[in-house]
Amino acid sequence: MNVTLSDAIKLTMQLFALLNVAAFGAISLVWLERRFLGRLQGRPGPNRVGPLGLLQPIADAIKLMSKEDVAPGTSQRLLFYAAPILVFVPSFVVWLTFPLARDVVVRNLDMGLFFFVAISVLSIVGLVLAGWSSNSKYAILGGFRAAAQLVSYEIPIITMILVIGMLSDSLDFVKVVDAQATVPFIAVVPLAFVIFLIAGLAEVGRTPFDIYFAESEVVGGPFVEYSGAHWAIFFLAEYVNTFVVGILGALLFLGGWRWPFGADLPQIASVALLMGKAYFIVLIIFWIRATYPRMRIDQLMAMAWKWLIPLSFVLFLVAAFQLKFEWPWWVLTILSLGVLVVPVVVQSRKQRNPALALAVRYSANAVIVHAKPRPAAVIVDDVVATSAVEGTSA
Amino acid sequence: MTAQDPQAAPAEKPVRHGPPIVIAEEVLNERGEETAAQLARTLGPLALESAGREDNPWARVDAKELHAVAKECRDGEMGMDMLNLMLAVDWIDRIQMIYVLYSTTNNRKVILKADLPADAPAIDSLSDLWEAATWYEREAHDLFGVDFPGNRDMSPLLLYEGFEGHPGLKSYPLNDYEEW
Amino acid sequence: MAVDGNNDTQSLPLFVPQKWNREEGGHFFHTDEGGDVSLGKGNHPAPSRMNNVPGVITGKLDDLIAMGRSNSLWTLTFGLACCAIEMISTHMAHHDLDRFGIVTWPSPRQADVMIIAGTVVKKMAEPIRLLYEQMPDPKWVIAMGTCATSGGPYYKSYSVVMGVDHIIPVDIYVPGCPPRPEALMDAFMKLQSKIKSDAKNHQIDDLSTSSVIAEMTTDGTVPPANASREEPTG
Amino acid sequence: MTNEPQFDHVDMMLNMGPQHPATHGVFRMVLTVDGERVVDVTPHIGYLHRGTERLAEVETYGQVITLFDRVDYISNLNNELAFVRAGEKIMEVEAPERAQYIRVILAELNRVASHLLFIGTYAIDLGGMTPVMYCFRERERIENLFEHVTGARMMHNYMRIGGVKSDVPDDFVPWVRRLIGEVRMGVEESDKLLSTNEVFLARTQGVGVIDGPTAVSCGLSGPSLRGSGVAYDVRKDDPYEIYPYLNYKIPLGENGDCWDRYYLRVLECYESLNMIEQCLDQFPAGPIMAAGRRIARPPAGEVFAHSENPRGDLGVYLVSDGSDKPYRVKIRPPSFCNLVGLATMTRGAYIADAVAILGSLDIVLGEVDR
Repeated sequence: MNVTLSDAIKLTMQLFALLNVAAFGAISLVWLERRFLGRLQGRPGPNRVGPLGLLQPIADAIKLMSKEDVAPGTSQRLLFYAAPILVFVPSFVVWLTFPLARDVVVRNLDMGLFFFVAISVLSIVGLVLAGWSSNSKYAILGGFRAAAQLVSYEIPIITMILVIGMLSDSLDFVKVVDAQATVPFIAVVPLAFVIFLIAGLAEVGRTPFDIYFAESEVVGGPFVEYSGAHWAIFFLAEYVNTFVVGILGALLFLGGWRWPFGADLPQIASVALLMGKAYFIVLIIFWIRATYPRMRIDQLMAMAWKWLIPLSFVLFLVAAFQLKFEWPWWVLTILSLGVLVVPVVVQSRKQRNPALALAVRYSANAVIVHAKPRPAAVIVDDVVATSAVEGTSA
Repeated sequence: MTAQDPQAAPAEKPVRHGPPIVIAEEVLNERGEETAAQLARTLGPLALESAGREDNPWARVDAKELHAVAKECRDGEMGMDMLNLMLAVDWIDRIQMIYVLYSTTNNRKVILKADLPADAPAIDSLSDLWEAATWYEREAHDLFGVDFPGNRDMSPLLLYEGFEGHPGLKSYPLNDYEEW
Repeated sequence: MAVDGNNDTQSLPLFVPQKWNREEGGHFFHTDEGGDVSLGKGNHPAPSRMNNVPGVITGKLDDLIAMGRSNSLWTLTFGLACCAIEMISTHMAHHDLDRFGIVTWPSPRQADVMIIAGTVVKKMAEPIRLLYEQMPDPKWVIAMGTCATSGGPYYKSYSVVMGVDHIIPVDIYVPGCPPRPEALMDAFMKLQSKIKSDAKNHQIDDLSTSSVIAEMTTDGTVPPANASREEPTG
Repeated sequence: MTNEPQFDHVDMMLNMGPQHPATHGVFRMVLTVDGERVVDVTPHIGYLHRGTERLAEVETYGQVITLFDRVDYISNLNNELAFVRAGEKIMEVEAPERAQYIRVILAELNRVASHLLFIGTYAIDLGGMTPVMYCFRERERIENLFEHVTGARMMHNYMRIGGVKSDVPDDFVPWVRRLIGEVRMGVEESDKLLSTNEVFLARTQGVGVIDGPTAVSCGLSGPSLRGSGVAYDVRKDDPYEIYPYLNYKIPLGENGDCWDRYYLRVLECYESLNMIEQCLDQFPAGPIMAAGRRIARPPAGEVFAHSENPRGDLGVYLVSDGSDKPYRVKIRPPSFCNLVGLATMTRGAYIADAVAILGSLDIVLGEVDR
């Protein structure tokens, strides 16, 4: 097909704008995380660098760019420098098909969802390569953990995306958002949103699933040997991925720019609405990071293979039957409410207040020490009764 | 009052002016008497010398029988299941090993002492009786040069490989304060 | 003691206080070639080759980089002793260091500032040296507390290094045992102003580890990383 | 819970070196690792060995108190209490009533501050960022009181053989009562955030199990030993100062895993706060210093005195030769003895568990290496 010069220029401008949106989103996330976590932890967070600390990510970027770039002598230099690229590029290419408003999109593929899934798998290779090529024990451990975790959490995300595709009869983002005009998919099938969020957390490596970047165990995982600009690329890629999970959640589950106000919104308002929803999901991710400790690797694997994957298959089957035999859509809602609400009710019925129950159980077998009566306050005669006897340097 | 100058050879006691040394008299309270009686029954003739203070009786035992006595204290009537503390004291002419045993069941404390020659101090290891002894012995070996045949590994614990000398001994010089 | 900027002989050693030049005592590493490493309190980086070179306009970019560097100092998570507790409470909610963009980071590769918080024991000297060398340039060292500055309350001990500047060059000394969190924050403020002032006469840019250490040794040889350690019998 | 795997081949020697975020200070653990399983642990200590015991032999009794502040630098007042009691025992001096009450109140406050630091750093070891901030906020409040009473946040040098250095300021009692209310709320806050947290329970329950007899033989003491159900607490078994006149509970663990060791310390915070309230109710007036001689010159002899440090049974064996300097001071460091049990607990666990087990022992390197 003949690509005229103007098409090429238009495309490059669009790509450049896309790159800026993604990069600005990631930078704003860096600032938002430190401020929001500060807020949760009762401290102000960065507020000295520029107004409200807004220039803090820029100061970090300048410092990282001007840092000496050290590569360990025993590492395979070529692969060592290829790994950040392999992690960074997929997280940006994925933005090609994300529509920020009805027609604000670079290339609206009709297989948009499938394109996202195909590209986002590539970053696993980058992480493992980074771990292996920097030739340090911690990096290898981090790399293996990353491979195990990301591969096993890829399956639930893919099945959830297929369920959404089935619900909206197409894999095209715009059609998915149009299908949610009346009721967003989070109301239709809340279980899918919960599984998507958990798997998304694991995909991005956020607490409680950040075992490959675990500070206290594997000291930075695959990125332990990187410094300066290369490490900044990994750092940026991680935040871009978080933003991708936020945008995807907004598009697929919260009804993108369509849901509460219908299709007649001007472009700016619909982009703002979508960004609002995306930041809402990102705030949930940061909130989870502040409260939960880290899971152990075998618990993490068990959760993926024993809970998330079977549940997502069941949901997939029920969605398929609903599509084939035209059951009413609320069948899925009842299923997901059954799966989500029942265990919570049973759990709370069992332990009214878990902390109190623990305290009672433990103080039951505690050893009680009873006080002996105090002897009368006898003022011993040879003790000098002045209050402060100075000078005794003993 | 003459400060104990570490440089001066400690062989001859530095002449002391200052008030005469008072020796603390050791009196046992009634609970201490019971424990001392139990200890005497357990040790029998092996106790060369024994006294005590408040509720901690102590007994001096010959170095060779210490392992047997400790085993008897642990398994016997007193049930000393915890080696609370083990230390070495450098009395210039001899090195004294002191073991504080404690029984968590009947809440009694006993102190065993054994004297070792200053030049080649060695005593049987108690690591097979109490697990805690392994690290105490490695530390005593580092700082005082006491040898413990029977301890699994005597690699330096607190000091590093190339450290010459045993800093716990009184003969080891301390850095004087250099005015920078 | 501003270093005389415009002498161009690179071989002039840094300002090394008089006491370090004496032959006996105080030397820590003896290199195989016989030269010994007595790292002075060399906290003034080498004079730069770029001073007053006609035709070179230096200015805003250095200040921008210095502003970036000083406002995002990442410290290495590395506490030795009691001062580490005060350092942690400085990072925590009450005296929040995150306001200045100072975050603790586990890996030396991504850290800029190494805070020596506590007593430097001889067994710990070598790991400190290795950690210092693994940190990429530009890096700074804060000796927190009197133990790190000069051995502190353990000046008589047989196993304490009398001050971390026996091992690595130090930028900021923080007095106190342990220094209060406000003192540590003041140290960071001084470090930030030092970074900005260094950038003004851009001595910092051509600073590389080996050049600094080479100029500090009396005979200019760079000690190998595993220089044999011999005890100062003092 | 973890079935007994067969370790036929060993993959890697992972070195959690002196500089590692999870090792509290400069503790080095070499794990022989088969995949994620830990086959064996060889701890290396001595990176903070400052020779405190040898220095104590060349300093007078007054100066040794400052050395003891720096041995366990998280619970300073408990260390001073241990040495001062040994000094008083050998000199047969009895501190007056009011001084004993001040000592116990400050020591128990220091225990709460030390447990708060434990709760915070243990959450960081397992990945939780927020509990440490709440705990340090309470710790700052306690340190403000210490500064008001003793003049220093950490290194107080406040206790003397025979009493305390100076009397407490007048607003001490109301200030401590208000402080107890705030600190109790802070402890409840981090308790609610962490103790019933599903992921935290999954990471700590059933991990690093050690049964009573092996724990006693390894010399464990304090909350680490009481986690295995052995009721050994120096305040109860060998009561000192004014502990016999207080009634309190000693919580015991059920199956000696990381969760029990953690939760005992949370319960001990509540117990200590109750004790301080009782002390404030019985707070007597009177002198704060026994009429001792100017320079402590104890008679020649040996004495062993121990007290309940937040980490365990801190003992001091004092040998005096009649001069004004101790002839030999031996410290029984609870963290040093708790580390002996580390290897038996960590075999067969995961790497992440090794970090959790080390954290649950709550070691302080200043005390381990002295």
